[in-house]
Amino acid sequence: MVVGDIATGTDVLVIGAGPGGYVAAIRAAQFDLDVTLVEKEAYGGTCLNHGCIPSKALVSATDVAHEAREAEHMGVHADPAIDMAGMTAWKDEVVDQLTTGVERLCKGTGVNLVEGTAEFADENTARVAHGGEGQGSESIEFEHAVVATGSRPVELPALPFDGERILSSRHALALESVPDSLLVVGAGYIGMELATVFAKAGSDVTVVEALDQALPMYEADVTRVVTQRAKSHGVDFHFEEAAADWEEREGGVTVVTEGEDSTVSEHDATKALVAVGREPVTDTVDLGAAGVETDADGFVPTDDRARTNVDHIFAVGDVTGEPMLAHEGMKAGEVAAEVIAGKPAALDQQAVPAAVFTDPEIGTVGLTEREAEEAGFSPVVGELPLRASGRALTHDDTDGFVRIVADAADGFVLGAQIVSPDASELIAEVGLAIEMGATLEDLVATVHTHPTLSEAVMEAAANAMGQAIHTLNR
Amino acid sequence: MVVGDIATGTDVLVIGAGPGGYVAAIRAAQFDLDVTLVEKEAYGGTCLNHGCIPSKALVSATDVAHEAREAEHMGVHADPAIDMAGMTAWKDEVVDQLTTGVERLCKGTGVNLVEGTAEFADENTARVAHGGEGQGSESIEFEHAVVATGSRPVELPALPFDGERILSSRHALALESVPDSLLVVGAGYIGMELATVFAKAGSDVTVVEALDQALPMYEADVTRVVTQRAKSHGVDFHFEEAAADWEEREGGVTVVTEGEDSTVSEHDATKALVAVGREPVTDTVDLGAAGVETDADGFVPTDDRARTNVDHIFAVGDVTGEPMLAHEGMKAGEVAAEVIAGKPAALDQQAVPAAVFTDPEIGTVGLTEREAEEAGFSPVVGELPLRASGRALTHDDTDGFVRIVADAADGFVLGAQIVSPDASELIAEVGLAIEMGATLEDLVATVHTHPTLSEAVMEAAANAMGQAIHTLNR
Amino acid sequence: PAEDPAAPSTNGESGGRVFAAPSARRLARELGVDLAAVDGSGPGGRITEMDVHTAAETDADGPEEAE
Ligand SMILES: Cc1cc2nc3c(=O)[nH]c(=O)nc-3n(C[C@H](O)[C@H](O)[C@H](O)COP(=O)(O)OP(=O)(O)OC[C@H]3O[C@@H](n4cnc5c(N)ncnc54)[C@H](O)[C@@H]3O)c2cc1C
Ligand SMILES: Cc1cc2nc3c(=O)[nH]c(=O)nc-3n(C[C@H](O)[C@H](O)[C@H](O)COP(=O)(O)OP(=O)(O)OC[C@H]3O[C@@H](n4cnc5c(N)ncnc54)[C@H](O)[C@@H]3O)c2cc1C
Repeated sequence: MVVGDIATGTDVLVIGAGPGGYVAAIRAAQFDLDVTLVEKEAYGGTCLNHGCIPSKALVSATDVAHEAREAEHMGVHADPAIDMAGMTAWKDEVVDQLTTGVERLCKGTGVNLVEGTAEFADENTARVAHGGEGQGSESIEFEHAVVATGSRPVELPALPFDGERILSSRHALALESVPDSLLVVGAGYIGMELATVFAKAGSDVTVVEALDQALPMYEADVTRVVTQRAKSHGVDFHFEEAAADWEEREGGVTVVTEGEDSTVSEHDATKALVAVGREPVTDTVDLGAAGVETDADGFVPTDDRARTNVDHIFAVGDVTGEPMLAHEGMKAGEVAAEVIAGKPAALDQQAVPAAVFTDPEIGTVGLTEREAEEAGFSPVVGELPLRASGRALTHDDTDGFVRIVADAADGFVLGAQIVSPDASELIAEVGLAIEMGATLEDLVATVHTHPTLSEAVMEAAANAMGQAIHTLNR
Repeated sequence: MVVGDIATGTDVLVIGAGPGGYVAAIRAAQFDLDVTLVEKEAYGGTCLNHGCIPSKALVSATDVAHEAREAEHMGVHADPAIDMAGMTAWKDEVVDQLTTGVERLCKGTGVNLVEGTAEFADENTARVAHGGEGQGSESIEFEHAVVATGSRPVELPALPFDGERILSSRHALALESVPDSLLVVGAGYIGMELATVFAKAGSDVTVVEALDQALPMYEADVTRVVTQRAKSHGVDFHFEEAAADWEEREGGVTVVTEGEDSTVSEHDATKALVAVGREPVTDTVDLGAAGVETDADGFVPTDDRARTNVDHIFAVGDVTGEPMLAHEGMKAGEVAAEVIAGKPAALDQQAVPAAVFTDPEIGTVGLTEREAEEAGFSPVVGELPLRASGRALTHDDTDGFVRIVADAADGFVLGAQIVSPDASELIAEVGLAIEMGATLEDLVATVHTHPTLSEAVMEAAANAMGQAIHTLNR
Repeated sequence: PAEDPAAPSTNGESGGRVFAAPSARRLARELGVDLAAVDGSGPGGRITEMDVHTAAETDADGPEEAE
């Protein structure tokens, strides 16, 4: 047991072992830098422990049950039952394998792992308080630091998380039984993914959203498909209602919402999940001591080298603001490490894809038609409705479309909006097309395997050129 | 009812309405050419009626049942039963929707559809015999013709198809009940896909293959994953055995095979499926009358404009030989139409992807490491094992890998071999990379959505550069 | 071997591989430019559409000087 203070030195101090932090640490260690990674809670951060991975595990598992339940017309008769404790245990195993893997990868690359909370003391020193009583603390002098402290769920003052009745996404991902009914406050991607999971698991799910549609950051025809499908799974939507209060009642909660003109509604449910956004975690790390500035919302502004206002201190991931996505954090982590190692790296990517793992999935990258216009392009758009895809028909899943946005003048691919099974995978090809400066013609000339959903990407591009085969061209 | 002979003229006569033919016809009609498409049996050809589509429908439907059956450890308890008649009826509906769609697309683009068998009379005339007695025939004069007559299963003289005991893939795709046991002769992709389907549907499946591995056109580590998985579904393999004879027995068949040193074995099964290859269909069309030559195996050789030896007669699809894949036929159909319309089109693609819809899927494009060496490159290879993919873990499906082959000198991406769920979709991105002349660095710099399987493509490329994050670099 | 579905369909006009996007390859056919004789200005010598245009103009100016 170590009591008292030890002082050590390191080339690169990384604070937080989420996707942003562990990637920065591993990449920096690949350059033979001496790297110290401090994590106060669990390797893998939010993403592996309470975010991307557990949510996708539950999406997959409830999908298996749901698809079997709905397959009578395909000649499959099943009456699946869900044992939530079993599902959660399996999900925990998946998480364990990945977090153990991250730890092993860090060690294998030579990253020094330190468990504890790191707080800046000054521009070149941090103090790490080890967890638990009497565990002591140590002082680390660093040449460079990477702040990767992530984000946490926003709490509504009127509905504070208690983990019992009022849940955050983290609580919802750890339930041991399926609540009879679930009220989801907020129809962003986290709310919608979890609404889908619990509806498929058998909860009566109600979603209340202050704005007038689900997933308001997406175009109306994109969210329409997902909203309709959610309704067909029994999800009940109440738009333009904001959660204002709650009270406990026999076996559950009543949540009070306020709508336009102060109309008040009440919603009863076994539990309520509040998923109204995420805020940066900076209170753990004393940025001020190192002179690192934050913006009005508390995020840490960075330049295209992932640098904060202090030259040798970098910040990556959710703590730097939107898009708060794991892959954005990982890319920034890579760039920070490479810049520290003196490489000519920069966050110069043209487009960061985003996916929502609802039913069907949404995958987007680059510009929408509107955004392309606003950016001064004169966009041309092509679409393939999924009902024209042979593969979608054989998947028994034909709601949705692939849309490609391109520059009318040169044909350069500018963006895509995909609503389909595996949209999160399909979007990868368009991401590469955008980064490569590919044209519609390039997408069309590339032979795509039959029968696949990826053919729809090719055909949407062909449609934009007026030469699609499997849909009439406008 | 039309009796006797009518003579009509057309700019483009397309013979056969499979993927090669209907695409050629629609694309030609888009150039305002007068197009006549003759089909003797069913719009959509082998692919839509007896190939790609029905097989993928059964793959999907049996997967739903299989996944639910194996999901106890994920907290899903189901005991699915398969009603093969129901499954076949659903599959037929899928086929109907697509073939009706093809007919509608042809009509919508202005293609003249003619039902009947077209036979060349001379270099500029074909005679179409309409099906059914007294339906008469017509004579069509053409400026250009496209031969798209496709292929049919090879019949073993010792095991002729009877549709009852000895089945072709076409018969197997139309079964109304699950055979208690099924002997599959030939472990090519059609044999392996159907072996998987019937094993998941509950048959005792045995596969005999003359060569020493399943899917012998693939590298050993690729087929190993699929063969192991098939074994775990109960499929029994006998390699280096060639089917030599059969006899009927009470409720089934006994198939006799010959191995090395003429060892003879007997395999009992309810039915036997023979899937040992496909041969060109040219006996329906009298190529000789038009002066079109075939090669020693009966295929029609074509140049990179899809032209036969006769300048104004083109051939596309399976009738032109390997790769006998629908998407190759469609691309050739497009090129034929564009060349006829005077466009600068050519079959100049660098790579044609191929997929096998087994469990897990195989997706390949471009060169293997070996082929790259043989082509004079000095290849570098990168891999990500699927067990390092978070998305694969959440899919509960971690057998397999993504491998990228690139040129060590310039980093150009040359090929990929993917064994994973949805490998058929993932391969699309690498296909685009190869066509674009993208480098490893381009793949790595493209941000890929987390968590997806497509991240494994990026990481395999990074591994080839020695900078993967989620696997140790060699 | 012959029935390998994964085998590439190689470019008809030359044995060695030319690295250029499909759009650049189509343009080369349209302008009658032989890609094998074009120096690419992209990464690793990748041929861009601009390179094809330049080659076509140089050809028109005096093919024997084209290199
Ligand atoms: C339910 C849910 C689902 C999601 N699904 C997806 C998805 O599918 N795809 C996607 O791209 N994104 C998804 N996200 C978002 C994703 O989780 C985040 O974008 C990602 O985790 C951000 O990574 P990060 O490294 O910036 O921070 P985090 O993952 O939040 O990690 C920060 C780490 O820093 C540690 N830490 C904080 N302060 C200190 C300190 N002072 N000292 C030491 N350690 C400290 C924390 O304990 C934590 O482990 C999801 C989020 C949620 C909540
Ligand atoms: C079980 C199975 C699964 C398969 N799965 C896949 C897959 O997943 N992906 C893939 O890419 N490929 C797959 N294939 C191969 C694919 O089906 C063929 O590559 C494709 O159908 C070839 O298209 P085609 O147009 O050349 O010929 P076909 O599809 O065979 O069509 C030829 C048409 O011509 C008609 N015809 C013939 N002679 C005449 C005549 N004289 N007059 C009028 N009409 C005539 C025939 O009736 C037929 O409709 C599969 C094949 C099988 C058997």
